[in-house]
Amino acid sequence: MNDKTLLNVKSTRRQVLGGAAVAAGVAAAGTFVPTRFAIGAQANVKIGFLLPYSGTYAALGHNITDAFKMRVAELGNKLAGRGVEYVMLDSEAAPPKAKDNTARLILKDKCDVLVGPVHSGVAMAMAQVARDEGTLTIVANAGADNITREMCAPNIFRSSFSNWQSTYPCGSVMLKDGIKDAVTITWNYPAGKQMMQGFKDSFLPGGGKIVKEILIDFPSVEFQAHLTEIAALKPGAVFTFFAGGGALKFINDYAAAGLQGKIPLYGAGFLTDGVYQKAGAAANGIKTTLHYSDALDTPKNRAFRQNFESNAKRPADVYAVQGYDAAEMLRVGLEATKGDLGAQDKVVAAIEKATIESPRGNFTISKAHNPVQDIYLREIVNGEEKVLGVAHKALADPATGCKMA
Amino acid sequence: MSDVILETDGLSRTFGALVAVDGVTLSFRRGQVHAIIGPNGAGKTTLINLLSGELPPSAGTIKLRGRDITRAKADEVSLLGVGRSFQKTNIFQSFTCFENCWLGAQSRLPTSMRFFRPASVYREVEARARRAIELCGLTHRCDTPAGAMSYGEQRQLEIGMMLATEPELLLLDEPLAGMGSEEAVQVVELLKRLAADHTLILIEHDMDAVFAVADLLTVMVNGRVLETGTVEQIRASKAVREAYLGDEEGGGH
Amino acid sequence: MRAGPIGMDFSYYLIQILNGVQYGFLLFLVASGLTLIFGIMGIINLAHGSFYMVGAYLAYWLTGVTGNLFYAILLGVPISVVLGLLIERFGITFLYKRDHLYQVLFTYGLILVFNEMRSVLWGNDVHGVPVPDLLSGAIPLTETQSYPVYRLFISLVCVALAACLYLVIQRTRLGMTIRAGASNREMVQSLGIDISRLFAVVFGLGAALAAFAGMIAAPVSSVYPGMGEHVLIISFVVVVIGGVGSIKGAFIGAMLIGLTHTFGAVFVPQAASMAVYAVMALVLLWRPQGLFGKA
Amino acid sequence: MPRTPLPIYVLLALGAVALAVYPLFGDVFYVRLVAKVMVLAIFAMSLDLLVGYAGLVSFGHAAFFGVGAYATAALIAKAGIADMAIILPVVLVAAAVAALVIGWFSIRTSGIYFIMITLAFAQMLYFFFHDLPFWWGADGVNLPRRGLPRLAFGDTVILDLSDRTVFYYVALACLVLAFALLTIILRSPFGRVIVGIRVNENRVRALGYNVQNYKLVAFVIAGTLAGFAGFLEASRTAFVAPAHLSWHESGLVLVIVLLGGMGTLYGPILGAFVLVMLEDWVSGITEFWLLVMGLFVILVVLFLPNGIAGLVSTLAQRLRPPKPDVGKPVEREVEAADV
Repeated sequence: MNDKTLLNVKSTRRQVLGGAAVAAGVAAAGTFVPTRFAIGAQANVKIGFLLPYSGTYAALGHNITDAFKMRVAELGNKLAGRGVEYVMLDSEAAPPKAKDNTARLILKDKCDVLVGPVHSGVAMAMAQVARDEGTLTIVANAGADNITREMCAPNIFRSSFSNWQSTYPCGSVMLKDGIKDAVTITWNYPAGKQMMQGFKDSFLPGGGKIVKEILIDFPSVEFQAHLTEIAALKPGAVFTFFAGGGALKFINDYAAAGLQGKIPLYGAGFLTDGVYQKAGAAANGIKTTLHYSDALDTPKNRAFRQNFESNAKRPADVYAVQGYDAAEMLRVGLEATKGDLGAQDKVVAAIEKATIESPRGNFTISKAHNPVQDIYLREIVNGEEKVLGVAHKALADPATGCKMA
Repeated sequence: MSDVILETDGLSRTFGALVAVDGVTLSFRRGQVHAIIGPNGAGKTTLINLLSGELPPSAGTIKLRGRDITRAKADEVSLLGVGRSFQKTNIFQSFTCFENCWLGAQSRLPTSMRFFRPASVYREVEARARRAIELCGLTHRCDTPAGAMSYGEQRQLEIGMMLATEPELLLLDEPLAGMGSEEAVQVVELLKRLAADHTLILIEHDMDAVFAVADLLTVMVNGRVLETGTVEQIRASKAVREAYLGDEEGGGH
Repeated sequence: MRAGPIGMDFSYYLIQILNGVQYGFLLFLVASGLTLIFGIMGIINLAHGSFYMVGAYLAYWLTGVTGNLFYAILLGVPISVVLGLLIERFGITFLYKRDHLYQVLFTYGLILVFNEMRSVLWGNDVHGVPVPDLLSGAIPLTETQSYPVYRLFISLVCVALAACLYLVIQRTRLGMTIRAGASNREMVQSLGIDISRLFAVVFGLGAALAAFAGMIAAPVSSVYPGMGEHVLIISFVVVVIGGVGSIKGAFIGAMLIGLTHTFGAVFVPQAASMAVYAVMALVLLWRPQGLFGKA
Repeated sequence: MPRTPLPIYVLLALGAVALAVYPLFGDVFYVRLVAKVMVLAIFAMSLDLLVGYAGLVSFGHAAFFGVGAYATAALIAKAGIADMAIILPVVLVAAAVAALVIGWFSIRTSGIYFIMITLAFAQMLYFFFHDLPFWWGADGVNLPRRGLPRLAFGDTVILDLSDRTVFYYVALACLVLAFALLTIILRSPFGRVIVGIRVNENRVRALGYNVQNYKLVAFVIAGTLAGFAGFLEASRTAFVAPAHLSWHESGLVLVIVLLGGMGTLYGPILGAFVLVMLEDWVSGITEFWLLVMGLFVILVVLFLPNGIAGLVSTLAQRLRPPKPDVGKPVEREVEAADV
């Protein structure tokens, strides 16, 4: 374990370079204690993050990491009495590197627990290695349905959502709003298609009609031609999923093309999360569904947001919540065995039974290890996000194909 | 007199607005040494490049042994038995002398698309390469990297490489360029030897050498053929004297 | 499901053509610099797309500082030119006599450095740049269809720039040198023209054009990591189609690709990205050196 | 003609032996990493045949790597075929056909044009696998471990690539075989011609060789070998994604060739080794791995144009009595542009 020194340098340097002051004490306390032997319950728990720290998704990776560390810091920098140590590996959101990176965290860095990726492609590759090696893994964002469906495994949990889950309630919402036909538009990649499937699963059986399904090359953001087409088709509404830069551009283009206010825009929550603040007036009137809202007015959420912002000097978001809850899930599991990860089946059983108290509201874990959670309906009103209510109470992913479900 | 091996009809080549070769009609007879002379920029090298297929002509035709080769590429022309040497030494510097000639000799295999047998098992190629080296007088330099040989030797190798392809017709672009007088003598001797069983088309500035080896001379000026004739005829031509030789002789020849 | 855009009306096609042309104009700004740098300097510059990205991020940053995109452009273009000149002086200079392989790898290394510096300076977030108020409207064409004023503005500015470029290249002394350089590099060198100054001017001009394209496109494309590489590769295709060193070729290639991309996205959405390359392959079948390349 | 000196062969043989015994005592993680290096080395060697020997700077070589990987994945995941006796021929033919078509377009050009066209065609294939629904889209596909290629004789499984140790030794054997194959090809008449083409294309043409045909064949050989490397990569990670064909991958393998030293077959092996180890080391220290990589590439271009192999031979020459200059492999001899 002579790479110990490297890891220390890394952790501290990341704190400085990333400007992430969250739980700096944790990192120091956690990493400067030499842990020559990671055997038994006395040594530190070594947690490996495989998250994007560079490129388009870097902000997500940092929020998940910092919120995770924040939760551990709240617990006195210990999980079930054991110290905590972190290894952070940049996934570069590059699926081909995911298997080698996962192997590195497990085999070289000897991590006890993996906290998983943002990118679905990375997640699938990571889940396969984690399943082979049997390492406890918590997926803290990637929503690929398969992870808790056909690829589900006892040692793999998700603290976030499944793609299907985040859009399924929206179909009913639109029908209730009196919309009879819609155009769907998203990127031509698995996440996009899964999001659309969730929407269709409720919109079509309820009598809705889909006028046209538009798929755009990922990650192209040239929407203009398609918006022109939508304007000509004049559907009752547009349902969409984009995230990050694509979402911002879509919202702006939608308004610039004169469609805002004429054809209502619905979408998965990622369309506006972290985006509406930058989009300004162009985002007004957009309705989305998601398992969280920045505007949730609960004591738990208020405290969480305040705490995160004072630590990280930037506002919390849904990704931070998912990182925070990943730490909470790990705490529940570890406390059941007094910190002994060797008894993995007991750890798993404890997490399966738990009710996680989350800033998003309490949720439980399904047999397939995906959260069973409330999905909120949100709307952007005058540049602010408003929670209109719960679109679907305690929604569980169908977990099709999972042998554990 | 022998029959015609190569002939051109109205051969022209332009580069943008510049007419480098302008309506050249010539015929070259088998077994002869036919020198092409003219001042710099007369279009001699371009003419050689057209004949060897290096450049496509803008107009006119080229016939080799009566067959039209106007559109033939350099490699096709070479396979028809036309070798060429370059004015600027154009050998493989990092190869040995032998390897340079080998590559020339190997081109006469039915195909070089052979992947698994080492090149060295092809005895006939080796024999051909050695013959060429001997002919150009470089046997003692066989295994020297070409880049390490003297300039004169490199010029000889330039010709040797061409000989390794066993051509019938040789296009020689200033074989004496940049040589000292002793080296030049050697190459002139080589040219004389080659003239015995090859047809030579020769561009050369060294008039002594040209007069020593050439059977027939063509004078080119500004891309055009001014006159063609024997050494005596050209020496006697008034037009040539005015356009070209006059200067040279006035210059102390 | 209604089948695609069949039966759409005239205004629909008009808008789609405008969309394609506007995209083409942006590509032209990037590709013209690229083709000039190829043609005159003999340099293959993979980092050219990075100037586009830098331009966009400068637009974002300076718009935030000055409050207006126009001021951002006024300040940003000189910054990009200086950056371009620095890179030419302290980087590209070493590559003039080197094989293309080294140029490719050197500028590939530059891309990585640019990306990481961008990450350090501006982070990895995606940012929007507001359209200037003056140009924020849309021109209504039918009940639901309209065309954003700002996109029209982009096209007009690009037309003006293309015209300027044409006049400079056809009518001025500098332009004459550039034309001569593009058709025969050795000749220019032998004519006693200060070649290192010419190279610097060309590289600076290329950098300025690409950065300007990034700036003016920022409000419609938003600003995101990796935006330069996408534009770079498409611009390569434009240059290949037009022929290395030909501004005219770059223009026609850019329009062709802009329209192909737009209509491809509408008619064959599954193969829109491939359509662009298919067009390139077809052009190469017909003319291996590109439309206006030297044979 | 550049020749590999005997001591190098001795060192290479020792290296192969060292690789063969490494799994017996090596750390599991590094054994995995070495397997990755070997696959990458085969891939880089195939590119070196183009760049270092035939003088064709391809910036789209990852396309064939990806075609090989996708052909493997399609047979396994779509058709449920795990038999190497079927997978391998399909992979090789698919990669060869792709190389033939792309080569046919690209070979007709040279220089900057060639670079851009190979890049553009690789991008086209990237989108082919990325956009068409048949190919699993942007996230790629995970292959079932149990479905990975194996070679069976009747009911007896001889080689099962899902076994890490078996894979390691198969990759090692393939590396040695690829090295031997390319060495043989370079010594053949064909090899002599393509080496000549790199040094001086016009002269080779003037000697009577149809240069285009030789280039095309070299392109196809290199593409096929790259496809084979793609097959190994798909078997190694049980994962295939469009990113395998991305232009960053093409850039990376070009960096490996240059770093190791082009025009030598052992150069790419060294390059792959150094780059992978460097990444492993640097990404443990800082998250700015790509910045380090970028600066590293720039420095190599400026100060190590002949790569590690070039450095080694320079050092060797200093130790030995001075020999006549054999000409730099970097520069091309330029044809006089006479009129």
